[in-house]
Amino acid sequence: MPDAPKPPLPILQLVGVRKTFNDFVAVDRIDLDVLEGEFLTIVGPSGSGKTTLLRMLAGMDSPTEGNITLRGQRINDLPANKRPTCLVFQSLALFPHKTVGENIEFPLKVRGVDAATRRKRAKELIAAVRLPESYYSKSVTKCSGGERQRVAIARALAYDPEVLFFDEPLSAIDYKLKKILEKELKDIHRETGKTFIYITHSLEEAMVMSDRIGVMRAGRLVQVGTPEQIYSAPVDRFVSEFVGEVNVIEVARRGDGWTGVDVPGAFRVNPPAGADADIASAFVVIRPEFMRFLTPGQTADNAIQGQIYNEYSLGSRIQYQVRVGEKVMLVELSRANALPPGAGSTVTLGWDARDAISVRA
Amino acid sequence: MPDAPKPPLPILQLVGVRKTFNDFVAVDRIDLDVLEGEFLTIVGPSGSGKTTLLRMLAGMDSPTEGNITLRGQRINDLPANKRPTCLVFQSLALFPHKTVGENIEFPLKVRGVDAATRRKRAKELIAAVRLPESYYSKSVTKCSGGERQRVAIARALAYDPEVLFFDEPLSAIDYKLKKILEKELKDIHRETGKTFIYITHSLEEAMVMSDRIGVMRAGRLVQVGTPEQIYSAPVDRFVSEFVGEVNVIEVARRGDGWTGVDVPGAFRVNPPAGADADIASAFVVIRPEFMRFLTPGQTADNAIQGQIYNEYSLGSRIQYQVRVGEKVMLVELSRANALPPGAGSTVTLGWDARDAISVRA
Amino acid sequence: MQQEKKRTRFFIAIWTAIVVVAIYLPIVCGALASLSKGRYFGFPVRTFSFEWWQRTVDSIEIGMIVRNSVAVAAMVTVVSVIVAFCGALAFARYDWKGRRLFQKIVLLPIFFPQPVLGLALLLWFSALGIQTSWLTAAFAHLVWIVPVVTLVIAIQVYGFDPSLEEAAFDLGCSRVQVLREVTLPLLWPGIWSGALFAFLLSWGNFPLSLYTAGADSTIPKWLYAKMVAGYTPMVPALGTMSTLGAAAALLGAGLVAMIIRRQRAA
Amino acid sequence: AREKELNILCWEGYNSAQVLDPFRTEYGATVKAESLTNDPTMINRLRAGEINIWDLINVNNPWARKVMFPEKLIKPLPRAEFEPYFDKMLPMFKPPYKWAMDESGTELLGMCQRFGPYSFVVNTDKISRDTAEKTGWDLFLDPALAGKYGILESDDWNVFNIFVLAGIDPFKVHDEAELAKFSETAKTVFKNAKMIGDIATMNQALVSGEIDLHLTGGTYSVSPARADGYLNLRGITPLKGPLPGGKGGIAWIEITSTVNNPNLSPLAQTFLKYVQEPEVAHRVAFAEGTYNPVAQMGNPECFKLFTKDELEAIQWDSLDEEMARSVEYDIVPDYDKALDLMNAAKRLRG
Amino acid sequence: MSTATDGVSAAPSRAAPSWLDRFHGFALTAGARCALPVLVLLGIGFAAPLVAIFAYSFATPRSFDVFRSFTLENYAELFDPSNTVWLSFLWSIGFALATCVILAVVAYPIAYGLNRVFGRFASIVSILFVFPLFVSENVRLYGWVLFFIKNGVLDGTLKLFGLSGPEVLYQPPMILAGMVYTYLPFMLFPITLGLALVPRDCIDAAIDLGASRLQVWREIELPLAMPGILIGMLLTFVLGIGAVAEAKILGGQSVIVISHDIEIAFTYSQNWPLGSALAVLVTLFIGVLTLAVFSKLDLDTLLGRR
Ligand SMILES: Nc1ncnc2c1ncn2[C@@H]1O[C@H](COP(=O)(O)OP(=O)(O)OP(=O)(O)O)[C@@H](O)[C@H]1O
Ligand SMILES: Nc1ncnc2c1ncn2[C@@H]1O[C@H](COP(=O)(O)OP(=O)(O)OP(=O)(O)O)[C@@H](O)[C@H]1O
Ligand SMILES: NCCCCNCCCN
Ligand SMILES: [Mg+2]
Ligand SMILES: [Mg+2]
Repeated sequence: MPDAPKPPLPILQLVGVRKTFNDFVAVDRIDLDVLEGEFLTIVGPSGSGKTTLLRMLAGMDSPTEGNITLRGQRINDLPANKRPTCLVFQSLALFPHKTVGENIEFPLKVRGVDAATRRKRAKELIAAVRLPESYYSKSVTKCSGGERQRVAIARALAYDPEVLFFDEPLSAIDYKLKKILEKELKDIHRETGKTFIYITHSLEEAMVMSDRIGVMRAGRLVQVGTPEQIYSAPVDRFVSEFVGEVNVIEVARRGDGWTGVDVPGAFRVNPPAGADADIASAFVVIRPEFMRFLTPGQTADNAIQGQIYNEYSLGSRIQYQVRVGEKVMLVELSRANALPPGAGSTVTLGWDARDAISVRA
Repeated sequence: MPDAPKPPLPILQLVGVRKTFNDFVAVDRIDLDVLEGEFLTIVGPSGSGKTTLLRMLAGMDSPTEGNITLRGQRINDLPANKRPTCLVFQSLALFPHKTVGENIEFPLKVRGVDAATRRKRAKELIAAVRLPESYYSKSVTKCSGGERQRVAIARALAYDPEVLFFDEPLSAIDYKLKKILEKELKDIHRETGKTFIYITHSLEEAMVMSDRIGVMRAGRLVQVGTPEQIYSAPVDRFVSEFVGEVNVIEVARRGDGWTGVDVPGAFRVNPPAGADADIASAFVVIRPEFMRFLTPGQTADNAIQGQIYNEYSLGSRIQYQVRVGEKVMLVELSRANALPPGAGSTVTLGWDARDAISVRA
Repeated sequence: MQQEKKRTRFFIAIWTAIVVVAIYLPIVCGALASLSKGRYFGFPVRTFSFEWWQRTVDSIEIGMIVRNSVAVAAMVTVVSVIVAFCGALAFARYDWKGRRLFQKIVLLPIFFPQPVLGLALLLWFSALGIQTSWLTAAFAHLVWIVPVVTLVIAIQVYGFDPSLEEAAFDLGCSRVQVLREVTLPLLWPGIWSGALFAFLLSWGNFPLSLYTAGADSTIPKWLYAKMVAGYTPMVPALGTMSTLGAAAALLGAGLVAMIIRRQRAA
Repeated sequence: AREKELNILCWEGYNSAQVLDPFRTEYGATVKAESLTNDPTMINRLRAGEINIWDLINVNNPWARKVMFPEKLIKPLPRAEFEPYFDKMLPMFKPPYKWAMDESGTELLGMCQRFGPYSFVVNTDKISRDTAEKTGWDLFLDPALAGKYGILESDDWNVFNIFVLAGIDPFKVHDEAELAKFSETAKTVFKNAKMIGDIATMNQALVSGEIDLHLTGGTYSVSPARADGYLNLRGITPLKGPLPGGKGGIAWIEITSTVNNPNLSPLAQTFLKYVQEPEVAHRVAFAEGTYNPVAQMGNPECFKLFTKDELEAIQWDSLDEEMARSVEYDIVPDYDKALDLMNAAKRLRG
Repeated sequence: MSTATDGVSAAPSRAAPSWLDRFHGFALTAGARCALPVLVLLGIGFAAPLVAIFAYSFATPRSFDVFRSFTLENYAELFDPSNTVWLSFLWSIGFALATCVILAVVAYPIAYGLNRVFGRFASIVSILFVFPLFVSENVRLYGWVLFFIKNGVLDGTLKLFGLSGPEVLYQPPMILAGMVYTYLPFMLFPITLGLALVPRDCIDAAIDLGASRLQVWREIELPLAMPGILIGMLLTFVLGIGAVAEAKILGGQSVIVISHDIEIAFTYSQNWPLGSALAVLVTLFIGVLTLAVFSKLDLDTLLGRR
């Protein structure tokens, strides 16, 4: 099949990579293939080891165990300045004593490129990241957050690395600008065709930009997949909760069916994919947008009684908090389907088994 | 009509409040009535004067001009420690050398309340903000971000103010925790019945919590209204754009109809509310979720040709970036209505005049 | 509130002004004595004269001790800046095992009475059979100036973002290039103020020089010797000159810093 | 390699520009001089190892002969070369001069230059010279003068003076009772002193009127003030006292010796000759700080360089009689004990 | 593909040490290496002399037999009940204590001003306070004598008005004043640093929560600035213990302080071993105190975040 599209080769391969600080395990036996040209995002809560992982990939730390290979070459101990990779720091790490131009030219300067060539390349890159040409001689300390962001990316591109790493570069930027920069970054990825590995703890960022997302938790990579997979088929409760606000109920097998553990009732549940047939309990994850209020006469696979106790507008959608026993469940409706005002009233919540995801307990 | 519900009285009234630092106008002639018991949120970009406004209300700065009255009493120069108001700082400003209990008891201690009463009250408040009782003697420096948050609120409540101010208290907290705390704050508001004035630059936060939202820009309060009003009837382009990602096109009157200025075509536009009949140009704001792709045969009030050039998953929704001439327009569809894969294809975008908002140019 | 605040500010400003005046009062008195013709001071000064200044300037002896002072201070400056630069990195930049302990050890000499330190050094030199001279005095100065300069530079280092070094390294720099392109330029202000402190503290030091300079004299040591026996108004004259010299150095450094900042800003 | 170097450990004066600068110019030499204000410290520094540093040491009379030479801290001078200088000195220095020779009387240990009586200084406007000389040391025990006198900081010399004040000869071994008396006297004298300080402080205080008299000074300490016109201030030698022969004063004579430096500078002897020159001797007499009579005033060449004012400053008029009323300074055998007692007494001041 | 990787090496592999290993070795101990020059300097310039003085304190009195004789005589003499050296100790401690207390009061408002009042003039004001550090203290103290002495600047001026100056020189209070004067910068800068550590927000929050100015000061400002105040107190106390010039120049030796006693031992008394024993006692006293205070401080927070 000479014409079938070849699967892209892994450019970076991690096998059993582990990093400990004294006794503390920061990164725990990670296996991962990073494909040539992909945009891979690593998400995970604070302290889950994302930065530590990236620093090993960039060459600023060595793994305690395991191997990192770049195109098949073991690079565990290759120092950062010898790797064809470049990291954009969360702090950006722009050199405050240099101008925008000098910052961008920096990697060329240390490589001994002559001034004219450097200047030419810097101007190209300034244009590429959509900064005005006049910024060439502006001090970086006088640039705004978004501009600094772009300078940092231009500088990384000037190094012309094969892989670019980003450590939460947008976390300090305000919402609106963040949206713009996210899209620009994606464009730059597309235009340069380089491999991007991006860290964030914002799932929204990850969803918008990535080809694949890896979810980390306590040093482990718990799931890697396309945004779609992560969203629709989380492997466990942690991933499902991390991916957004969700309703999770615990169910236990009772004969043929399932009973709620933390809410009363019997439920129709599709058992977790790939689980043993005789699994005894599971978490059922239902996204708020798949929940609905049942009016008398309407039916759903599952129904449960509750009391609306709060109602929020989320722009085009409206979110309801519904108290079911001790638990609070979320229902998200589009503005068009909004309930008439009357919070506090008793309602019936319903959802279909196919809209729920069940994961191992 | 003795039984008709009385409109709540303004507890705080601002008339022409202005604050300058040397020549710089930080807050510019603000008029505002804050109603008893409401949850008012002030949003606005960085540097728009939100903090300055709050500091004047809390008594940490005096206005340069104008009057602030509390229940009809002029309080311009009443110092902070004499006002029945309390501010929760962005930094939280917990006293690092005191325990959780001592922090919460602080306002009681300075008021000379005896130790036993203080302790009792502190424990009640610790319970109210859902911290374990054992935290009473824990050092605040050992608390996590979310816990510290709660301690700060409990401390403010211990002061038993009539009005509570919050200056971006959640901005430094990660997404998931933020969601939880937002809701808790709203609960506390409901339970205590106090007046809350809340500052943020996250619109989502504002939408979720507020009874009313005020939007600030460059020291001025450009719009005050319910979340619904701000969302559906922004007074200008700034507010509309601040409220989320939107499509804005500029149109100019041509005889009876309107023509696009930055995109080609003639459009059906409802003129801005309350505008002169002979207004010559306007901005039309269309939210991405009100845009749709028209298949051959489908119609809409307005239609325009473009090329899909990017596609993002936003969880339950999918966002498309469509290039129309120089402009990029956004279309947001629910996952169920998603287009079949095939980005890059030429599409027709459509929207109805009633779904668009027009604002003065 | 405003009223009370203003009163506090006023009190603080006045208090500070009083203390500043008190600080400079004796220095001015010294200058007055150096300008009076009479050997014994009386106020109001009966006759002013530059005679003592003239004699001070002309003296070979004083030329020698000024040269000694400059030599000691220059040497102390150079060595202490280099040593303290490294020390400051260990103090504030790197996270290493012994750091906490190191920080405390570095501070100890600052918290030590200098006359006792000077004597201890004298005993030590004599036990080693080392002849004391301006070189040993410079060494003695180093013992307490290096910690001070370490502290001065460390404060700058605390504000230094280590990710800048990592970024440079990541962008292909060698260790040396990182130092030259990033670390040094960013720490210059701290290094300069460290150098200034080193020079001036050495310039004004008496207790260490007294015990460790041997046959060589420095300005403060000479001043003391003459004050104790052999007082003439050359003592306050040289004292005033030395003070003016220090002020000029400080002012010069300030000007240079300002010009550099202006140029940067431009 | 020390042809151009010379290091001098000395009392104040030799380290002054007037004396050293011409020498530096003439010989192109680097001369370092450190001045100290007491003999034991200087000697102690040689003992501690500084014998390698210094070329010349200038201390008061008994030390060369009784301590430094026996301890091999100094080396003798070539007698033939240096003895002729003594011939030109004032009569009391006629060779072989006791303090310049070793105990056996064979080796010449140093050269003489400055000398003078010292006891105390008074402001004759407040206490007449006559009263002072007659009352003598008892002035300091007079309750009326408590708080009106200072004490020159010069601990070893204070020891002698306090012995004398207590009516005891300092330069002998003392018994318990004498030491007890010494201690009592020290306590009283220190307690009642207005202040203790250096020469400049004493003179400034006398000039200003802070004090009327001070202990442990003499011509040498008061001469700068006299040179400045304050002729009312005067070093006093009491007419009588407990010193051998009923004398009331003590005199000092400085001896400058070459240090037993293994690498002695050849300039050491050159310098010793240099300061004998009439011009230089005159300059030494009026070197910065204290003004003193010098042995070279015996040479008319030298004497004629002294002006009337200068002679007045050094109390030349009464020098002979004052020297006659004084015994020569010597080592106190139980100095250590006495010093401890005195220091303890000093501590009780506060 | 994965077999290829397996082939490279199994589990924790330490391949041939290369330049990179050395780099990482360097990174691991970079701190220690940087500390080395300072430590060597302090080793031979600080620790060793202290050892020397310690050794001397066991030498035969009035001898130079260091490392060659061992005796406790020097200490025995110091602790002899008839020895009044404890008086000097007491004076020194008393002066040092008083100095640090007075200085705390004098310096606090200025430090406060530097942080909160002087704004952009703060750096100029601080330079005014640093500068005297560069002038030999003898010279400055002597200036005070010229100011206070009879017919001096003060007395001379008052005489013009028919008054006369107060008699303050050569008395213990003047010594104290001189120490306060000399050590002001050593109190001022640590307190300034300490006050800079007090977050503005905490003060505002306390006021907002109803605290009066006094309450704010007692409950918030003072405890939070304590590390700086503590360092300042320690520094001035320790320097005060070592002070001698003030007692000599301004005090006219109306009091003998401990450093003066040490000096006497090394000069007039010709008793290095005894002086060393005294110095050892002072060193121990100061060392214990300093280490005790240091153990309560976190220098990173004190110096780091300003
Ligand atoms: N040099 C180090 N020494 C000791 N522990 C470390 C070190 N670096 C990181 N850690 C620990 O390793 C864990 C993972 O840290 P890491 O910085 O990789 O987290 P992260 O996922 O990047 O978190 P964040 O989102 O907050 O940046 C943390 O618990 C951290 O405290
Ligand atoms: N004390 C001050 N002196 C001078 N200018 C000030 C002062 N305080 C605030 N400003 C200026 O006033 C403007 C408004 O500041 P403010 O802190 O109120 O903004 P903000 O809306 O709270 O911004 P952010 O969202 O970043 O907190 C800013 O430009 C700020 O620089
Ligand atoms: N107080 C002791 C006097 C000793 C004087 N000897 C020094 C001579 C000064 N020229
Ligand atoms: Mg991280
Ligand atoms: Mg703000």
